[in-house]
Amino acid sequence: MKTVMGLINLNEDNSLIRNLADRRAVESIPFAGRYRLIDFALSSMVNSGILNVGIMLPDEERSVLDHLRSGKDWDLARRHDGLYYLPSAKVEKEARQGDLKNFYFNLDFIEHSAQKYVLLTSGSFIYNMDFNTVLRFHQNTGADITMVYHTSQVEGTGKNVVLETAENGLVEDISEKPAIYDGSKTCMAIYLMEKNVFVDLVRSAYEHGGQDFLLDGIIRKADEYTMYACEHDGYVAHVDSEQAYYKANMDILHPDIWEELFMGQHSVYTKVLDGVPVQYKENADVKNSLIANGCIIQGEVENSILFRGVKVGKGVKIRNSIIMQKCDVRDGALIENVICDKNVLITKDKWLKGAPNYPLIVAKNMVI
Amino acid sequence: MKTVMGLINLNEDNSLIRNLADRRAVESIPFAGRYRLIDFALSSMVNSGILNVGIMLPDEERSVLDHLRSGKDWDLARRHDGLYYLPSAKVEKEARQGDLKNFYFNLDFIEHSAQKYVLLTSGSFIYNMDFNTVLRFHQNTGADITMVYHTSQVEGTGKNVVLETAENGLVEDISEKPAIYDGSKTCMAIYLMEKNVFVDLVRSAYEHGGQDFLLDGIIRKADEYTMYACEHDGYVAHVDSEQAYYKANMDILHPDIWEELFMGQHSVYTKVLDGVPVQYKENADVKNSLIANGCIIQGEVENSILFRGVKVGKGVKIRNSIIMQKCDVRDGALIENVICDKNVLITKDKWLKGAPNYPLIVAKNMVI
Amino acid sequence: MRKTECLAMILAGGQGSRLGALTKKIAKPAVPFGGKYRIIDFPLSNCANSGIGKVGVLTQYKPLELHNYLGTGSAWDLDRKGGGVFILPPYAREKGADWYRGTADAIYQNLNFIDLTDPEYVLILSGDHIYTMDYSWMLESHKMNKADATIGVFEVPWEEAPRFGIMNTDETGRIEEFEEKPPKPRSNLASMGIYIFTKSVLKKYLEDDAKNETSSHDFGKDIIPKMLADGLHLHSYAFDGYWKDVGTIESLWQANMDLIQEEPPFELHGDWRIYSSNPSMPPQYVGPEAKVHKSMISEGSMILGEVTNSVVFSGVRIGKGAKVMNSVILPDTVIGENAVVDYSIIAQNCEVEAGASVTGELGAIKVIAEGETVQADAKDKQVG
Amino acid sequence: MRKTECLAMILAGGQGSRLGALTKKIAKPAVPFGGKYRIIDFPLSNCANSGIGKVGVLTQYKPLELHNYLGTGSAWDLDRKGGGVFILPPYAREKGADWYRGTADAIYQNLNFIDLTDPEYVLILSGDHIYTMDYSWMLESHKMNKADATIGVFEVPWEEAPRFGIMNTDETGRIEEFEEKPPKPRSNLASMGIYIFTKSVLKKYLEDDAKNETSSHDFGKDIIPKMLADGLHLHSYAFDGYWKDVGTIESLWQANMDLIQEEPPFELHGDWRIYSSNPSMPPQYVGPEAKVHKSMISEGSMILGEVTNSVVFSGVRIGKGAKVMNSVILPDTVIGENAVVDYSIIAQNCEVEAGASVTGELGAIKVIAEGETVQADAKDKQVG
Repeated sequence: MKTVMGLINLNEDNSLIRNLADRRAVESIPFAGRYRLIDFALSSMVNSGILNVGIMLPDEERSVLDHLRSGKDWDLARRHDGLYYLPSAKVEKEARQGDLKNFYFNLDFIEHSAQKYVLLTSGSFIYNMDFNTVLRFHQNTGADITMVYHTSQVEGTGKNVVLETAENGLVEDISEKPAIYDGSKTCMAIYLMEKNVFVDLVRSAYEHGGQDFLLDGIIRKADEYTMYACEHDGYVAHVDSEQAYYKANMDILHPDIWEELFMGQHSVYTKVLDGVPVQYKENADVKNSLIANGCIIQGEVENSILFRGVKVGKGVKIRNSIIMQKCDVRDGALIENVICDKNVLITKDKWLKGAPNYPLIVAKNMVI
Repeated sequence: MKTVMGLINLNEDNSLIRNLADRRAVESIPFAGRYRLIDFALSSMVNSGILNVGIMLPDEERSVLDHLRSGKDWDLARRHDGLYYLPSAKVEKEARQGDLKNFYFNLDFIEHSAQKYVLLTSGSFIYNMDFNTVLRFHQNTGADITMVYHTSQVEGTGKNVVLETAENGLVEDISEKPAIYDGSKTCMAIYLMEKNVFVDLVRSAYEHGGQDFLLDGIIRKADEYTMYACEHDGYVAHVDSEQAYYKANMDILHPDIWEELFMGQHSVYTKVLDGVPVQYKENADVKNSLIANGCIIQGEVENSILFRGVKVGKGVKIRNSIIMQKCDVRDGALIENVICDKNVLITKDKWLKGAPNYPLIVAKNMVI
Repeated sequence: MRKTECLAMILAGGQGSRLGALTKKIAKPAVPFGGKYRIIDFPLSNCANSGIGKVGVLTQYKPLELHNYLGTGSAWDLDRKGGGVFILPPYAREKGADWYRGTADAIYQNLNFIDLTDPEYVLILSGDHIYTMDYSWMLESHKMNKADATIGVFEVPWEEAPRFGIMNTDETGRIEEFEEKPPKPRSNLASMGIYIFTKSVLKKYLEDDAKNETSSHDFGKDIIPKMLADGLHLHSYAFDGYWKDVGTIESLWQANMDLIQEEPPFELHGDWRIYSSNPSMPPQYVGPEAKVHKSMISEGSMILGEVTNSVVFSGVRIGKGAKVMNSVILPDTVIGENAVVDYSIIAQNCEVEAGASVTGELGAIKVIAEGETVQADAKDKQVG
Repeated sequence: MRKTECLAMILAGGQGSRLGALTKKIAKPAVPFGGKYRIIDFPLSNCANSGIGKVGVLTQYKPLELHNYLGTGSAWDLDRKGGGVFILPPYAREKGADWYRGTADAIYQNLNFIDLTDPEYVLILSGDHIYTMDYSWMLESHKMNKADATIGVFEVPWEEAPRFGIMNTDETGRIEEFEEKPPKPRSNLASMGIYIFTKSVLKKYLEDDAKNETSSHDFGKDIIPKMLADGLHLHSYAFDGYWKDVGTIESLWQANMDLIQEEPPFELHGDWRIYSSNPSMPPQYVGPEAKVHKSMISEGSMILGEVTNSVVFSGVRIGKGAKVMNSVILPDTVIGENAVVDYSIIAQNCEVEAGASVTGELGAIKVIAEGETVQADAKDKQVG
């Protein structure tokens, strides 16, 4: 994979996940007890042997810079290649919306890289895959552009890009649909192509007034390029709404998904915090939950996810909830169907309850 | 110095240096054959033992991110502390000008750092100093705020902050002057104070409508705080105009300044490029010049500075000029009183000539 | 780069034979402790947090395994220009290789490493103690006292004093006398085996000691008494936090148990971070029928059974119906369904099969060596 | 992290006694070359550029000095998780320390390092050759041919062939016979001392060889002939760039001179970067009266005199009126005013005093050892 450069596009639409993406990029939303969404795409790249990764920064870049920093925790603090930050085009005084302009104004970096291929991914999908498979598929089919899809097993709504392909993977149709059905081939926003194809595509789409890479680059140009799609048959989740976020977290409580995502040959890397192992006290009672290091537990926790450094007081009951980093739930509190953002303090004996299909979201740093 | 955090403020006014600061921050202008301006403040911090450095990014952040990257070449790619990028406040939808808002919206980071003191510097001064001296001075005087100044030896124009101090360093007056005289105590934009003093100063200045750290934070509040100033008596240059830039580069051709800045106990670090030693061919003729690794020289070079990877063809004459990275000066060209930005190609037999006090500036990537 | 002011040398030399089966495949400093750490994480983290960036680790055994664990030192933020972690085994020299014959000889054999670094002070540490300490304060005290050597001391109960090296000091803390295991101690200040020496003094005494055929080449037995006899200025530096020697199975087990008290005597959650090489594992999963009390459990573990009064490392699987009590389970070990583990230390990559049981007792902790399998019907396969 | 597919082992063992005064204080692989490099920069950079992230460096001498130079390996971008540069001196083991008795024995003694890494292939390199080569192509060829071992070969002039180990191959490149220094060579393909072995095969042959009392434990003399005799598949991999053994003073001097030809046979400016530990020095200053021709000069030097046909390392001072010709000046050396240096190699931190002269001649290059001072009136102080 030293012939492939990675590009992670941090440009996820935050309109359906606004409460969690306030002053942070969607891709830096905390997930599964210790990760941020971007960790999955980035770790898959690193594990696949990609040595040069460009991060297409969103306008809200602070949370991304703060999470990735030097790239050292992903082994990407390198002298040559390694992690590059590619700023968004805002200072270029460009009024157009969409992600295409960010690619266009960073073509320099892409053209000057030493690698032959570009692998472009989104930062808001959860998966753990080996991109070497995609490269081999790409080389075998001789495609101009290779996409990766997964087969949806549930019906759902939200913006989805759905493919129709021939048996050999040749893409016959690609379109954005408002809903997906069981069996839909849903695009994972992973594109592999030669660098010159990528550069031509971006340049031509942008210079003809395009705004969006997918719509104006891929879909509009589906006839000009030979596109193939290969399937990824592992676990996939796309975190583009609060419901999707809650569901994907709860998915991790299935031991087989936990095993597949995290305990296989390839780890998922994230910022290292050197937390202490979880301390279970006398009255701790934890069932079907994911508990991250640094937690101290004196109460009950069920069907929930506790991020690093959460404190659970005596007599506390936490159910069906996601409690992010450094929250402090004091004695006697009851929490059900709640998402607590970072650093929330729930004072003594407070009750908070959302609905199973509509979790209550408590904003960062709140005191309840 | 592990009790001190560094902050480098990249907010230099670029109005007098626009030709060199087009699409790059003033602080990332190349200097002295292989450096960028910011390297001097940053290296002094690293050499003084400061382990935690925040870079206050300018709007034009691309050139800064690209130069510093992970911070590894400055030994700042660390797991804890190390280099932090603090984005400018542009996304905060803040209409006010000035640098104060950038401090204000990054107070979080500063408050949460483990260090007791804040050392704030600019990124556009050239010097090589040990900040331990400043810390000891600060602790001995019991000042709230300590500044560093140098005594000007030449008269000059441009915006300068001039101090008047008592014999023991107590600041009696501080003001912005349009000109300086021989003997003026000129402020080097280096401020040391306790973190809580810094936070209070920024918060109070910003929340009362201030825009500029120096004007609204330091000068307006000179009566509220005890300020002391200590002198730095080594070489100092402030690169705030094209003339100052040209002069400071030419200063490095004095072997004593070259020795003092670069060959003392403390090195100046920069991005490592692994260039080959300079190759002098048969007809090379180099006099009183600074030549960086990666150059290949077949012609004449006099009173000039050649950055890394410059090629000088046969019969070329380069005089009183600054030729930046990867320029290619083809056979027979004549260049005098010129500043060539990066990657310029001077084709065969071309002549370019500026005036000694008004160097001709050739923009990046031009073909002449 | 700044010159190294103080170089740390960690004596991690012993074969650790008192740790028995735990040191079969790894050197003593690499023995796991406290749910996610290795013993050497403590002195290394103390160094990093104290601003000491260059550390030599002197080990006789399994240096490569230790090197592999330490890597570039980045986990401890010690991968610095001009700094770093250096593994120093006794290696072959022009005149052949010598084993380290004592603590002083180990340092003596590495004098050229010290000379290459050229520090003003040398901090000498032991590799088998659990504690957190800011060495920079001790160094400050060494400099303020203008001492030739400063020795870390620790108040022990009077009745235990005869088991330690005891310092008799004057009221300023200057050491007047050193008694190794005195039957009738005159003080209860025990040496912690932590020394700061002014480098030039250390070098001279090591060189003299090396020439002395009758010396046992030990800091406590030879170097310190000689310095005192010569009238050098040796100062004590008192430490009063948690400090534990984990050189035996029982003390290692006890130190683990100390961490899971309702109020642990030793706080890992503070600002003084203990760094460790990170296994990149997800948060632990605790199953629907699990019961976990009074325990410490690390990342990547899956707990489906009961865990009480135990320390469980990363990547451990505890099956349904299994009971783990009063035990320490090292990384990546599997405890099968309905298995029982009590008063035991189970090393890495073991498997206690479904229904098997491993039970020791207080004062006779059972140890299962790395990679072993304990079958349900064959308790006799266990090694003590 | 991905498993290491191919582990590199660099044999940097020899005392380098043929390099005389240059290896008095440093191991041979650390000898400076080409204005800013050390000899070991070449195989290390080749490894980094070929995507090989884990490298063992086997050295008998001055391992700490080499360790200090290599640091964490970050200069070569080898400070990776699960990778890195490991210095492997012969260290003391349970049964005492052994010197490396030959190239094969050196690898044999480090089999546990190889086992810890568990690669599929092992690349064995020599530490005293200057060349650039993409080992990943050689590895590709090894895998395609399903070879047990692949040996890098190099076409030498027929008349020189009798000085080399010569491979006789069939038309596919498969090695049929290996002749060490054949008086009447049947081929001019010489072994470069670069081997890729499939790990399992290598391990078996090293273990067998170690038991063989009569073996000289050398790859060329023992392992390769034995493999051929057993009918294993050994393949050649032809290399046709610049390749130079710099094991002697004359060849080291010549390789330096090769770099300053009008058209150097060996291009350092290409995409294949040679990394080196960086001294953080400013661009060189060339004074008003300096004359520099046909030379290579590195950062941090100050040239006030004349330099012709020479290679000058970083931090060197050449005084007014001094003349340096046909020479190699290693880092931080001072050549005083009006001094003359011709056909010489002056090592690090030397001083040639004002007016002194050091002159050798073609075939008898003068060498001044590290740290020496050459006085104006005492030419006899020079060491040959």
